[in-house]
Amino acid sequence: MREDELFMQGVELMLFGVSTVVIFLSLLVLAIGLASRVIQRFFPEAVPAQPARQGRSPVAPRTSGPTVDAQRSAVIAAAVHQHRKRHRNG
Amino acid sequence: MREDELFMQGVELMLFGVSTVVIFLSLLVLAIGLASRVIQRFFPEAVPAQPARQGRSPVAPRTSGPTVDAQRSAVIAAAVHQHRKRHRNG
Amino acid sequence: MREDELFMQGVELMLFGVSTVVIFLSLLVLAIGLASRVIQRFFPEAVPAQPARQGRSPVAPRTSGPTVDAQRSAVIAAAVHQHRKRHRNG
Amino acid sequence: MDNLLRLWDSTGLAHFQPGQVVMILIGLGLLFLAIRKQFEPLLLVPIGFGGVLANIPGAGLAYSAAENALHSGDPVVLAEMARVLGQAVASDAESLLHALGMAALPAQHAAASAAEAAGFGNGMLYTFYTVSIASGVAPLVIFMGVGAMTDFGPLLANPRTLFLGAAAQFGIFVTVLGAVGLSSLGIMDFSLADAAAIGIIGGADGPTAIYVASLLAPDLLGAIAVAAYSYMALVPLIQPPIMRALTTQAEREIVMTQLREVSQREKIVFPLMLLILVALLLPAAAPLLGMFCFGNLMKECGVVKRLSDAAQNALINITTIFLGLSVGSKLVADKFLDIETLGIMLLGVLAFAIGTASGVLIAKLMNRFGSHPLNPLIGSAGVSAVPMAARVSNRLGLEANPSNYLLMHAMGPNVAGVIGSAVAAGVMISLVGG
Amino acid sequence: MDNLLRLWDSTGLAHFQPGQVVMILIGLGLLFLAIRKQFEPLLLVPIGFGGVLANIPGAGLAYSAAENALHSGDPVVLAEMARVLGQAVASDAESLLHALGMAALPAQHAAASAAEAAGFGNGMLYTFYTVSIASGVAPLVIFMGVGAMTDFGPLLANPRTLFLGAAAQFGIFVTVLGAVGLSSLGIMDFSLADAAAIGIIGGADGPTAIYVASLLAPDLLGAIAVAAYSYMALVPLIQPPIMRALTTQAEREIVMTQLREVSQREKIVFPLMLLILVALLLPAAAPLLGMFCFGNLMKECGVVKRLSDAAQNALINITTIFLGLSVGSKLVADKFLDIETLGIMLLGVLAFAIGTASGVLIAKLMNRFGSHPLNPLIGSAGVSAVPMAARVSNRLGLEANPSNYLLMHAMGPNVAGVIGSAVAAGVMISLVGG
Amino acid sequence: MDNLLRLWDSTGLAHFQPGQVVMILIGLGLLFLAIRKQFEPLLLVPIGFGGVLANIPGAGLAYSAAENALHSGDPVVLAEMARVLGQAVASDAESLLHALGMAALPAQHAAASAAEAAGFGNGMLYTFYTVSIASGVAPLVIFMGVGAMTDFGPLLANPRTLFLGAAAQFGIFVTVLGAVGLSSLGIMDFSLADAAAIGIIGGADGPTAIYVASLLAPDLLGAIAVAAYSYMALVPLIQPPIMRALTTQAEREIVMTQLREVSQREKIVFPLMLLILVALLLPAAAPLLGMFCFGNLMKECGVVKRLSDAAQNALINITTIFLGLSVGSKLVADKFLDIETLGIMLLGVLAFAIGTASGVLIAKLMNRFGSHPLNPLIGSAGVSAVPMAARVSNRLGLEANPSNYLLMHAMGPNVAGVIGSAVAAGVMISLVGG
Ligand code: NA
Ligand code: NA
Ligand code: NA
Repeated sequence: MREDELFMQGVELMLFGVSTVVIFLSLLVLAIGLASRVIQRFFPEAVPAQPARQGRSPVAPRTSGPTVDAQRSAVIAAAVHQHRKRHRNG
Repeated sequence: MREDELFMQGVELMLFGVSTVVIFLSLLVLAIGLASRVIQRFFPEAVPAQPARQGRSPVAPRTSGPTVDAQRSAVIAAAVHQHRKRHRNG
Repeated sequence: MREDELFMQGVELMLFGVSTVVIFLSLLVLAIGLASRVIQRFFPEAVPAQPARQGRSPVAPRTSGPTVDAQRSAVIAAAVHQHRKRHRNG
Repeated sequence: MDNLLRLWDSTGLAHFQPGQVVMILIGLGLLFLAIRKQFEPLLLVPIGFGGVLANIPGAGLAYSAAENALHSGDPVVLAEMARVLGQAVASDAESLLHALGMAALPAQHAAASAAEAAGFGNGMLYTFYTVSIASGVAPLVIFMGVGAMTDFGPLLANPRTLFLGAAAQFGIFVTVLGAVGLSSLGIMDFSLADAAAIGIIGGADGPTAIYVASLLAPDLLGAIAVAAYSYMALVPLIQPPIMRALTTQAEREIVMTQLREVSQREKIVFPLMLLILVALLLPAAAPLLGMFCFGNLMKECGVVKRLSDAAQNALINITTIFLGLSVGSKLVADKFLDIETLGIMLLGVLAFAIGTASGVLIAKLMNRFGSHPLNPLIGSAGVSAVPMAARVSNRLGLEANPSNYLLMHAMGPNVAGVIGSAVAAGVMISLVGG
Repeated sequence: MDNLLRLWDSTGLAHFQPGQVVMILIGLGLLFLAIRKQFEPLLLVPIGFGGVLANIPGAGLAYSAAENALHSGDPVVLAEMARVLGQAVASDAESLLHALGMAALPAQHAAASAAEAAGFGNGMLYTFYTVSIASGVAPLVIFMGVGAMTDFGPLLANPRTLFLGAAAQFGIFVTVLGAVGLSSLGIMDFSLADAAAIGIIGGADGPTAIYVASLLAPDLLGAIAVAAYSYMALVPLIQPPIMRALTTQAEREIVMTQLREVSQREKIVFPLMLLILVALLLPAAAPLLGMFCFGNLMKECGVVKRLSDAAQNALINITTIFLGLSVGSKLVADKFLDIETLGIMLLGVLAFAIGTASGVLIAKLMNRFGSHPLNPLIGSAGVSAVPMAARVSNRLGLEANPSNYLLMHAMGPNVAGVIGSAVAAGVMISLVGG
Repeated sequence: MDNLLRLWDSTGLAHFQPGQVVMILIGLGLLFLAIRKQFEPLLLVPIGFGGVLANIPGAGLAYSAAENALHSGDPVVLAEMARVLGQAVASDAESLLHALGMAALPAQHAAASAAEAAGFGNGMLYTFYTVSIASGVAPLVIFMGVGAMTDFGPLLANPRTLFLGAAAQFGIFVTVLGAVGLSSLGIMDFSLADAAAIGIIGGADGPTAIYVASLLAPDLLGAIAVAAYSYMALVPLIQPPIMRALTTQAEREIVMTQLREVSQREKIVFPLMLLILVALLLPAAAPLLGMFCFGNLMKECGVVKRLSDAAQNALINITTIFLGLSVGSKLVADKFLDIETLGIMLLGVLAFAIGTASGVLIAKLMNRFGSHPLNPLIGSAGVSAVPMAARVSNRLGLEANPSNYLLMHAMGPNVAGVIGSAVAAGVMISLVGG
């Protein structure tokens, strides 16, 4: 009896939880879209805040040394690769 | 009745407050003067602690970027101005 | 009566204390020796962690400026001295 | 279905009250002023954000466990809380909240225990407030950091400017009178303690205002802190017209003699001397001025650079974050949206204006009697609002005479104003508090 | 002789229990993984060390004063504690410990007072736990710091990736179901609150997991935190096989269009918008997401660099030290060495796997309908585990096509996953807690 | 008129007692020594300043709310406090203060509540003391920071020097004997716990002394901390004559063989090994040595640089500020100006002298039996006082032989002395405390 009840509560929690997460993030998608359009149309910035830095992690490294280096070398490797490719193609 | 009393308490607070502030700071003026004279006469420093930096804010900036820059450029402007003035006079 | 008892407790505390400290640190000496041998034999490091810096204080200075400078100049003086000595001998 | 109701009940939408909407808009407005207009952003960003957080309906971030229990509206909990508070079992939440506010300490502790037992906890901002402001610690730590960033050199070189710092505190006391006057006329309802706390806005010094308000009028703390920091940010707008109206062009052109150099020993002795004077005359100002002097001594003595750096950076920054959020917790609708807040805002700007005027006028007076020339424009810097007010003096001096740099001269009254308002705070606390 | 006995009795050797030996070995194992294998060392070094400290026999570092009094075994103290707890005077320590755990708040306070009066104090780690975790402060402060380190640019440039962050939270809820299922089958004994806390492991976000566990299942906090951080460190091992199994070579080769630049204003508005949405819909997530948004706003607004720096450095580092040691305090043998812990570890890896799979599958689905190409490999980054999971996506993308750099594209779902699991945490807290 | 009296009554002048004047002068004296003579300024600046603050009459910064209520002298408050403390209603403040000190915990809490209800609050320094020292946290955090700054390389290269660190703790225990001896002779009135706390001065390690005193003899904490830090600063004066008297010129000229390099792995394993040994033998030392080892592990493991930096900088500096001020709060006249303080100062210097002598003598002894030459001058470094004592050894070595650099060799016993006195502290706590 009690066990079944617990399981049903779990099912309910899952259903409500999943739907809330999806609804919340969907609304956020809408809000972002709206805000972007409003800002880009009515409050554009003269100069872009920062140049987009391709390949830079948007989160400051929370782990120490090695991972950061790994990331950096990945970025360098990427740059080299793109450079070569361009020259091959051209 | 009560309102008048409150107002009288306010008047009292003002009188005591103003006099305390004035007396306190006057004593501080006297104390500074005394201390300066004692130190300069009996405990002079061989070398002055720091050269006086004209135009530098004595309080480290509590606000960020722009104000500091504003201040710095004001200082620079001042220096330029004084330089010109001296040459004009001479 | 009570005073003598207090004194005897002090003596006891001294005896137990001294022996505990000596025993503890002796065991630590043994443990260090054992660990060093095990690590050096079975888990040697390819490259030593840091070059031994002769004369560098192993504790980051907890007091400010002057003492640190004193230490540094002592180290420099030492180096100069050894240099001279070597040349004198050679 | 039950869960669906519970889910809906758990949304904010189900509970939003108009006051909360207004307060969230006010919070966002403060953020706008802080970020876009650079109104004292270091404080107003956390205060504004804290204000938004405090008014999220159903989250109860600014309430204690007992308040959260009462806001829950659960009848079982309400009955238990009524029992603990010695009220009729059928009391509604509002009357119980009132009873809680009036209750003696033991009853309050009992209510807190009952609420905790029922699964309610202190809101996050309430916790921050308790630890940082109710304990008195955060404003004192900030004051220590400010002390560690302040150079008393200009003041020591020209100690007479202390009188300007004294004069500019006149606004504080006139404002106290104004506040009790409004009460006497029945327009507002400020106690003497409230009036004293409101007056301190005129001290133009954030941590002092928060410290005094936390002791004398915690309910008004939100409005007082917002007023203090807003008007400090508005100093470049508030002061110049007053300064121009009270001075002639000739006075504004006065060039002051350059300041002498001050030795390190004088700078080390100063905070100790100030401390001794506080000990002799005004112990009630000892926490504020003691920490201020301590910070300054750490800076000037030169042998504890590590500690001085910590006081000026990590410690003051961390404390500012929590102080700001905690002040924000006092921006809940039922405490802030009140005619009293309007009174505080009006009295606050009055205090600034009177302080500015007094400083300028006393400077003119001193100029008549002293041997050295004194530009009256530096009088306004005596309100504190470091270093904004000194910059305003400098700017108006340059306007009148493009080679008249008053910044260093104005720093004397400027830091004197900090001491002056801390002394005024001590008077208030010793006469009104306790 | 008496003293000699007392001395022997005061050694650890006299009191070591097998469970403590095992737990110390587990603590050392965590240290090994953290130091040698670099498993989330910032958290696992303090957690592992705290775990060793917590299990030092006789030191009682992880126990409250009352627990230490009961562990002492002193019959006089036991009798007094029994009296205070309303138990039979002859009760043994174990039954009194049980009674203490069950006691109402006033009885617990009385027991604490009695223990203090008898000379017992709270253990060091217990103090750290009370201040940092039980108060809820430490995880929130860490979350603020993480917010101040997060750049939402990639997410704002491609908001659709938020759906991937939503999808990957599916693992959380399946795990809840798994946990209650194990209970229903009588294999384990998890309550709904326990199940909810365990599920959050699948959120792959340490502070969120600790925050939820501290509210819903404090007894399981040690195991949950260890599982969360261990699996976050194991993301490079757990995810790739699942990602490869669910995608074709062609899908993995998909090159995504470059992200547009996002203006600073959009970045400033985003945390405020998120906050408003939380206020409207899910107040229970307000503490977590509020502090996160606050940190992010401090970073992006550009006018409070001092505060943002403090949040990203001094404050988060100091908090991490105490948070880690406090989590370690929950690794005491009698709470950790339990069949439940095994269940938590198994359910945790299940949660990660399901979250990864859901992210990838939804990405494949979205790829069918959207106009822009979407590489399904970035779906797995939706579990959070910032920035590890995004790097895994990048690595697999490069494997399939050496010029396919997915890192920036994967950062969108990656930070979306942080929001997603905080939202899921809010749902749990509002439905299960309180 | 009433207000005028109240104002006068609120000045310090109206309340100054001779003892407070003396203590303020002592505080200023400590500041002079710290700033001018660089006597351990990092601690003695805050301690000295705290001592001045604590003795400001009427401010009550070092007193609890209840003590402040009693000091107020208000007859209504006194009557209420007497009732709460179960004393005759007509009791005077002094007898009530005594009763408060003797009262059981519940009565103390009741007194605190009554005082708060009457509008009295804890003094600022009292709050700092409660949070930082009474909780035990501050000395432990400092110890963690010291651990994170200590390099055990020289000790690991020559582990025999641990014996010197053991030998130099002999002074601790002889001092204990001296203190109980003075009591036995009726000259002073130290309990065994007092004696143990006084002895730890000889450990020449500030945080250890404060930690032990806070547990065993809180009333003597002020004098003990001042003695410990003063004598640590005086090491360059106290040690050399003893060292010269006990060694011959030939011994002082002994050149020691260069130390081998120690691998990082040995350095990582050392703190863990030390921790295990503590767990096995001396759990009472677990808080102190546990935090020390934790700090050292963070430093050496190399993967948590952020945390190690925080422990060595922001955290230790902030803690030092509050620790110092808190110690200063124990320099109130009625607790410090006492014949016992004189006894503590005398016994303290005795402890340093005996520790120095024992270190040197054991070094001479070891030199007879060991294979490698050992310069007895490094024995004195075993008292700790890091790194001052090691520098003294180095200086005397250079005096005897201008090419004899002992600094690195002396660092071994120097850091061994830290461990030694923490072990001694553990013995004291487990035998005397609790
Ligand atoms: Na002012
Ligand atoms: Na997540
Ligand atoms: Na020692």
